[in-house]
Amino acid sequence: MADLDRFTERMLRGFAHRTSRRSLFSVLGGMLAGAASLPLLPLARADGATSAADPNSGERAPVYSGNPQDPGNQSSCDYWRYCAIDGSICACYGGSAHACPPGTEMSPICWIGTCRNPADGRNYIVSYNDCCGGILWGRCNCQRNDGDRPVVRPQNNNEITWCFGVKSQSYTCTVAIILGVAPKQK
Amino acid sequence: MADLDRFTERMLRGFAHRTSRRSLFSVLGGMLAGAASLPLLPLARADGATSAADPNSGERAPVYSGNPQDPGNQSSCDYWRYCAIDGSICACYGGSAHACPPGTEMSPICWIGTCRNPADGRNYIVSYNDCCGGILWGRCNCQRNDGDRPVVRPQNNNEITWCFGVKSQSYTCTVAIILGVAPKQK
Amino acid sequence: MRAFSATTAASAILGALICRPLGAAQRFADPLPPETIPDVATLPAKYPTGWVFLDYASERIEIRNVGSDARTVKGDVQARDSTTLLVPDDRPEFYTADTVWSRYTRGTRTDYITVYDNRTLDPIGEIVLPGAKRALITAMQGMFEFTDHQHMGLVFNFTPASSVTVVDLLARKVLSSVDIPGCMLIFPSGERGFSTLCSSGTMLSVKLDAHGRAIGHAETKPFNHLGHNPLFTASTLIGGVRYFVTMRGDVQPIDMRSAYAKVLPGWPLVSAAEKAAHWRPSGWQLLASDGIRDLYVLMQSHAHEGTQKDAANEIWVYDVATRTRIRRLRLVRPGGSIALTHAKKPLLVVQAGDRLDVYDPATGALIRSLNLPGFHTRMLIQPVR
Amino acid sequence: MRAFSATTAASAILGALICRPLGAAQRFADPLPPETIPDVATLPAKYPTGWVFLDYASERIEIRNVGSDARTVKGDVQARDSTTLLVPDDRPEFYTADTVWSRYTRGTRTDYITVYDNRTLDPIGEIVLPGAKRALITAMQGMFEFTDHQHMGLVFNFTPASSVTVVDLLARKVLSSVDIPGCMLIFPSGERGFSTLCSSGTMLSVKLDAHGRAIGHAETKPFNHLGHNPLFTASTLIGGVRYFVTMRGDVQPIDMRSAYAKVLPGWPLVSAAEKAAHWRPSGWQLLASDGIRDLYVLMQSHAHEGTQKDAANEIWVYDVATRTRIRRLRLVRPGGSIALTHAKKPLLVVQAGDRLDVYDPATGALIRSLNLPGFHTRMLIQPVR
Repeated sequence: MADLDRFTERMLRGFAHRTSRRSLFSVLGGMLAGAASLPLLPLARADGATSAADPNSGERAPVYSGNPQDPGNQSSCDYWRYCAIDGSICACYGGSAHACPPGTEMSPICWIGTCRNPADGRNYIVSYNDCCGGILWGRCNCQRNDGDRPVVRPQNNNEITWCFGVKSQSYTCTVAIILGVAPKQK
Repeated sequence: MADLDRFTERMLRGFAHRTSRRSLFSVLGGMLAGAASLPLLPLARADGATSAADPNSGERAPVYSGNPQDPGNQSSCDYWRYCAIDGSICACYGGSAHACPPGTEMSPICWIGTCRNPADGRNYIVSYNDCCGGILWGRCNCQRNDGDRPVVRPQNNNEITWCFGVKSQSYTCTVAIILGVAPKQK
Repeated sequence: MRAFSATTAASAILGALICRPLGAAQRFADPLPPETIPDVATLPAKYPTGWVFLDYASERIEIRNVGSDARTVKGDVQARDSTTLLVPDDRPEFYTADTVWSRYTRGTRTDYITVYDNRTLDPIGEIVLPGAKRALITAMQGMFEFTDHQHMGLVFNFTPASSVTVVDLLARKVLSSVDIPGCMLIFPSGERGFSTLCSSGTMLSVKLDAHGRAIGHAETKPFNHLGHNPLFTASTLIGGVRYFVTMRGDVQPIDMRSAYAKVLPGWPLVSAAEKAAHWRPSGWQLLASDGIRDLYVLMQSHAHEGTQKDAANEIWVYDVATRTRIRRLRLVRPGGSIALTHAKKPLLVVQAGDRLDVYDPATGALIRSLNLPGFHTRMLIQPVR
Repeated sequence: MRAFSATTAASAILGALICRPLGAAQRFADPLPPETIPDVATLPAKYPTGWVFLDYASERIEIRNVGSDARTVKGDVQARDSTTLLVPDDRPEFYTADTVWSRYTRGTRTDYITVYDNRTLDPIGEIVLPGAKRALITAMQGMFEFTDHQHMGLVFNFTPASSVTVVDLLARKVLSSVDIPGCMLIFPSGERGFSTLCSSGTMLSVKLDAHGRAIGHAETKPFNHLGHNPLFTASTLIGGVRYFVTMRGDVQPIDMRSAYAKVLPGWPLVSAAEKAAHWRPSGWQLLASDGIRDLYVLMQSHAHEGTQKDAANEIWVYDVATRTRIRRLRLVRPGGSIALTHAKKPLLVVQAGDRLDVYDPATGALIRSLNLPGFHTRMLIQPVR
């Protein structure tokens, strides 16, 4: 893990100043999955927005995948994929766990977490992509920092607005996309 | 009263399409004091912002004139001058009952109300001027509609953003300025 | 909240570890597949009649499904200041009129109409409005209207001199500007034109040609008693007749079918006894109708000077043909704005504080309740046709 | 609330009518005089040291008096996205770096610095930043800093390629842009230059000439263990030495006085026993100091992976000369960001949820509490010098 990180960091520094944004994205995309440090036990946390939530509310109208292998309410901070999310949940804006709301654009680059799927017991590498250019964020705000690191390691930081390579960098909300199953931990 | 209104309206229509904004302002300014319809008993009302207020709060840090003839907390919806206000109280933004906050601009034209001063028992004509170009409003929101009329009579309507003849028409907050003592009612 | 979530999460984990360390994986032989990047949700070109547009009066305009218990938000479009909405019946796009400044709350002002694609909510067109004169007023009816069979858009301007900017929504261009000194708001009239309420108590009607130029106008006698019993400017259309109500509780129908509006005889909403009990119309978007003959009015008891914009406890339903009240609906929460959906079995939608209550208009039964995150002043409700 | 206010108002009126129908007017022979239009409040050119700038992390920046029980808001300036603040010691103006789009949340992006007049809060100058590359990150230290005796401003850019835009704040113009590949944030070093934290665990220092061009650089050995015990990027300056703390509770001083930063020996904040009890630094702006020798650190017990940005229950105070803890302050509410005012008798200001608690740093006694209307994420606190 440590070696891999060191490698990643050298790569990042090497690439950053001689590649275009676009190619940098793909490079990052490739490395991030590997470079991610992997918290295994999601611990649900949320801010005021959650405590204000209302069982009869449209703000967090429940959104379900319908797939028993992907259980839980995708508009709740407790949904298994959100173990390292920081931001507004797109399912509250007309999107879903993995789709941006209409009228927004998904940034191709992202930060990475690893979350345990309670249904199949597997750990998945989750890509947190920001959706950009829609309305100002504020609804369904969740903050869970498992595996979050200071911005010096940007690929593991959730304070950065990850709106790159999109028309508008104004932040709207965040989705949690499955990249694949996490490599077994030593 | 009715005659005066009719006169005012004719004036308004006559002036509106052949005078510059500036001269229109002064004309309005002159007429509005007369044209105002005069509710005598302020009845305090306020929206959620008030119920959220906190005695130990900076949101509505009490602001007093220090003059016994002008009593009351100028950052509260109950302050006597606010009997026909609709908007944010400038005293919550660094202004006062009659002064805009720093960094905003006061619109020279306004809507009009009449409020009873509990200290001297007099009824005063109050000019509600909007302060414009500062931060987006939202704090210390008060709504009291005594004497408010639909926009067809703009000089008595508090839904209009009264930011005219100023650099920015973006609304920040509203002040309540004494124009003079109201003429005795028949 | 945190303690609670932490506990549940912890027990869930224990569950996973103890009850099915391998079992789970066996139950699902294959892992979940990788998902697509990017992936952006889309909407149908024609929205269901269970959906409504909610105008949060300058924060956002939200498309919400009130016709199902899913209660889901379908999408939002931005709103910066006094933003108003126009939704055509037969084109897969809609329009907002908005105002921005080049430095957030200051700098150069731009008034503009945005054309949104129903399917993607992407801005597919823009019409910049000249003169920085668009009216900045809490979003209300009459600020942005159709005429000419929804080919033209009319934007109300107030500086405080009043005028109307005429826009070709299909060609995406500004056609003209018409001065209406001393008059406020826009009410479409005739095939191509509009009427407006004037401060002398009259209604002025303006007829437009195909280029948006004024080619005729007519003014009614004064009928609007602005001082003591003025018309609320909210209104609803039934068979080409626009119904207004007054602060003291009278109905004022105005026939808008021909180029020049005709003021029809008014009639009272309230009996002498109800008047004595101070029953009055009150609220913001305080009128609705089925478009055929039923008129819905938000009504408040013990009304007095200053309560005219307060939320009201009841909705009274009238048959405008017989001018009689046919129903009285008691609301579970006082309502500020109301609308009827255009579904075959319409729903009555009521904004009540920061909740949106959905009733059966026939029985007055509460069907469901949604919340309105971020709501803080007033709301316009526009059901999908 | 309404019922309550109505009652009080009513009784007030009764009072007026019954107790002094004429008396009142007699008591005040003359009416209140007409007031001036327009009238706009102003502030002193030099703000008192009891005032602080509160950066609501992109909503507004508020000037607040925490030094008196009046607790008044003195003024606000706008903030649109990741807005950061620079306040010079000796000029009656201050600066914000912000980003806007030409159509509210979309359209053409503009990054810019606004120069505000202390007295009027009017924008008296603007410096547009080229390249649409300013970092959009929750407002934090290191995004907008001074160098060259506060004549130059440094703006951190992230696209995700990192660079620094150098600005002449007096001439109000952009001087240069310096690439810092793989490094993040800005920490001024030397007379004219800056240092930055790099993803290889080093600190890179860049020396600038009078035109803002890089004329030299040096990189430390790796000292920042990014995976398991990284430095928080929040820091505080004591006698030219910048103090950082790590997630696991070590102090890392770095000497910034010369052009090239020197990493000084670190030392632990916590004893073995405290480490075992999982006492760790935690929060957002989690460090403060008196600038002389006292270091204040927000500390949390039972910390674990994922709690590093949570509000903390205590503040531990260290003498950096002796490297010993000299005080332990228990907070009445968990704090996320802290600062010390620059008054002769400093105040300890703690953002705790949507409240701002003001303590005596010597005794830990709570002096007063203010609320933070509209607060919803994180805050930076910058006391007036």
